Amino acid sequence: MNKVFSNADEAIHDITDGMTLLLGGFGLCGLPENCITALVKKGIKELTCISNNAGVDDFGIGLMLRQRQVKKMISSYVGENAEFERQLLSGELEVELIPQGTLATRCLAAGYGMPAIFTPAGVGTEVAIGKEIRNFNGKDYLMEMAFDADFAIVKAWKGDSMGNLVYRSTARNFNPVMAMAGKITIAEVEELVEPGELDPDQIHTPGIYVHRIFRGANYEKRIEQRTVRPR
Amino acid sequence: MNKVFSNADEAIHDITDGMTLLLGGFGLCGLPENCITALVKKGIKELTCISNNAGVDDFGIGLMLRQRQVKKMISSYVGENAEFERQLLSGELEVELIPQGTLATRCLAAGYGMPAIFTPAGVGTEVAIGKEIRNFNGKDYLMEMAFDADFAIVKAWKGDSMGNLVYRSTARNFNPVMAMAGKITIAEVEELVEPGELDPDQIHTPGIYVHRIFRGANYEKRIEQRTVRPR
Amino acid sequence: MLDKTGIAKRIAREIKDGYYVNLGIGIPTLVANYIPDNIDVVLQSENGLLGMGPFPFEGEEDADVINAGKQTITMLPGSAIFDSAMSFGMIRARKVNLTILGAMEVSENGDIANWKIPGKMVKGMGGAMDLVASAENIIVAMQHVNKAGESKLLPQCSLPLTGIHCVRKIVTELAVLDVLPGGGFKLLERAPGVSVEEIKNATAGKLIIEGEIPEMDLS
Amino acid sequence: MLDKTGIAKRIAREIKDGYYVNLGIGIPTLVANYIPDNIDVVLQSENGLLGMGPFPFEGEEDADVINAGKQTITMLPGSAIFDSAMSFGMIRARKVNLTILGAMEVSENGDIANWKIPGKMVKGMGGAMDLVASAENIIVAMQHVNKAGESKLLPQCSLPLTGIHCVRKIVTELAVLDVLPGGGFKLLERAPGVSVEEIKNATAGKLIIEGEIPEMDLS
Repeated sequence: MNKVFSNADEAIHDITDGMTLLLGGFGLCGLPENCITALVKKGIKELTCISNNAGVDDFGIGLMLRQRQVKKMISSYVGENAEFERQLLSGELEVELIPQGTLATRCLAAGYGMPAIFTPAGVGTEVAIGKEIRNFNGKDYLMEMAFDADFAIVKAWKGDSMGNLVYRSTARNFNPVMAMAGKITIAEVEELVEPGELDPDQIHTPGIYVHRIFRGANYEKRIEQRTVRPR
Repeated sequence: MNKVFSNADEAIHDITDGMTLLLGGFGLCGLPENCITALVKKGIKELTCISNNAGVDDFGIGLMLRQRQVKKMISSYVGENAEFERQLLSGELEVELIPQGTLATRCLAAGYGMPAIFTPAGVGTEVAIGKEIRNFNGKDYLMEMAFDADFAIVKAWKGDSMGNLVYRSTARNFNPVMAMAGKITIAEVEELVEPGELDPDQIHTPGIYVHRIFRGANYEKRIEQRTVRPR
Repeated sequence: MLDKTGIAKRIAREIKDGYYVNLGIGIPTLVANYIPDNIDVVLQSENGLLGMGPFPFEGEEDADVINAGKQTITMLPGSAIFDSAMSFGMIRARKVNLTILGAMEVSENGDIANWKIPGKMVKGMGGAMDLVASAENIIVAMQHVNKAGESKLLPQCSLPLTGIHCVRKIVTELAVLDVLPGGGFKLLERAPGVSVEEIKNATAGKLIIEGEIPEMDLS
Repeated sequence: MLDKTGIAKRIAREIKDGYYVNLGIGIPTLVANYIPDNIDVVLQSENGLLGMGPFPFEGEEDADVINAGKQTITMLPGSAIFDSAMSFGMIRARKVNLTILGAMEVSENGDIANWKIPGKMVKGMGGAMDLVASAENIIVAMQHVNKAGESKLLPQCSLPLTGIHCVRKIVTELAVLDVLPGGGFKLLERAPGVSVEEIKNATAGKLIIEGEIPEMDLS
């Protein structure tokens, strides 16, 4: 069992045109920066990217959008991104907006082997169009399907060579649920340690869900909305 | 906000005859020992107990069975328990056996606000009788409903006064999913600490799911199958 | 008439001891500043945090610690971090006691529109659809009329909906209103110096006025 | 003819480097002792552990560290603990590569019965129904015939089922057999000293024999 790769280029080597990728992170927080850089470098195209947000013009998935590598984005909020907006308005980019909780729970469903889940989010709105509605105990729910993605790409704080992952603060966000949902899951970590160095009680993503892991480099960890209070 | 109770008797004071309880633990591991003792002492009856196992004759839920406090057990495996067997065969006790994963996932469903989930467990068996079967991607699944329990009673290793819980080793088992699933959740802990003493990244059950917490006493932590190897 | 701060102050009075509260972006975020000191409230940020604290002091920002608006924040003692599935799990399971969010329109039967304007760039609903579909207690913080002077309290919403039959209370610069289960905006309080007549004129949906309408107490 | 240890040894040869394996109670538990040293295998215990190690030395038992059979065990470096929902989540999502369990009966179309005997006290299915319904690769370890001398490899099961169309391979004291997708037990190997005729006589379900059947290599 060797899950350890030496860098992002090697870890993503078999991702090809037209694939569907789950990408962890919320805003610019907890993004798999190294893998995104490698995907941009590799130049593959026609990707379907499932990620809560689409980055900004010059960071995160925005970098892939700029290279026109993305055919379709599935997100809950696409934020401030001029290139994104241009491609969307020109019809170059297809966008499917889905509620954030639905996005998370469709990942959970995939990771937990549940083909579909029920959520009230979107009942009575355009999100419900074409979907099965079902009433339980007097309340309507939409049936939403588990994601079916080729790769999940996530960022953790620490990981061991068996693929066990630990996240830090709100950089956890979508990473654990996406890590569970990929057919192949690639994790980049700030610190890669030996088995036994992580406390078994404190592992957020058990290694069984992680197929490849590498120590990332040069994390920028950009802040999208730096907000402070006076001292 | 005061969630801290001084002991089990106070924490369970309003559990009454006929209620449905979720009880954490797997075998005799991670059992809410103090609450079980208090329930036995209180002598309430006609309870429906949802718990993976039914304890042994003189420990765990077995103590409640001995007092004939349980009307119905919902479990995946009821193990070695002579009194249980006697009550079952005499018709005093109703038993619903459900697959262990279904038990866990019906708790998860309640804790995550999902009215129902789909699982392949039990398709083609007597467990499927009377249940909706649905095919997704060529595979049949049963629709199973979220539990609807009055109280969840769990045992954790450490907890803080805001109800945040940390479990130890395999004593985690059903405790976190049951903690999420109760209308009212009572947690007993070996160590009760102040807010800020637990690392926010390492909390297994966030306090929002826990309504009452107390420091338990005199944990026996009995071992059901002591198994060792020669040195 | 209230300014944004006044709206936030008035909403803060709806928060009770022990509440877990989710605050949306905009005026709702300001509410945190006016929660009385004598009650314990835990703020949920749907990106995966319970126990959100104030913004950090300059130089103490941590890129890994942000709120749902992507702002740098701090965590209070007793905080807990969790993933997005659990975050919306606890929202769907109604463990969050109160959700406060902004709106473009609210209808007299409690429908809300706050995510999309046809013809404009759509940024997405984020977590709003999940929150409004699940919360048992939703307060909308908004202006009573839009910039064109048109009422935002309508017989029915004209914009694409975020959720249906979900808004319970509305606080605007003019008034506090309940949305009645059977439909209709029930006027509860007037903002200081605002007349019932002004509120009537600014409300396009069915307005229910019973008895004397007191002025808000913001003391 | 194999003893229990022999069955466990033969099954151990089916385990490949990198596999995550769930071992049932009984003979399957013994398999752990014969996993080759040169491959990395992680054992899953469905009560919530990946990385199960051997039983503890006397005096080192920890009541909080048990396996799905409620036995005290140890954890190897790189272990991870999780709750029961995630445990069966990873099972349902087919992250566990191989499940080895015992059976009372297996039918020629891969149905399995191993949890209930009418008229006897029923203890429950535990995690067996979840495991057989979800695993992509199931090996049954069992005796070829029951104590009454009746075959346990049947045209169809007579006992209440645990799961349907799920068993892929069977290892008994007499033979190794595949369950074919279209139905039937395909004989792959004979136990040392066992003839094809003996296997035929012990198999009530459809037995498929093609060409020479080699003796097991247990070296």
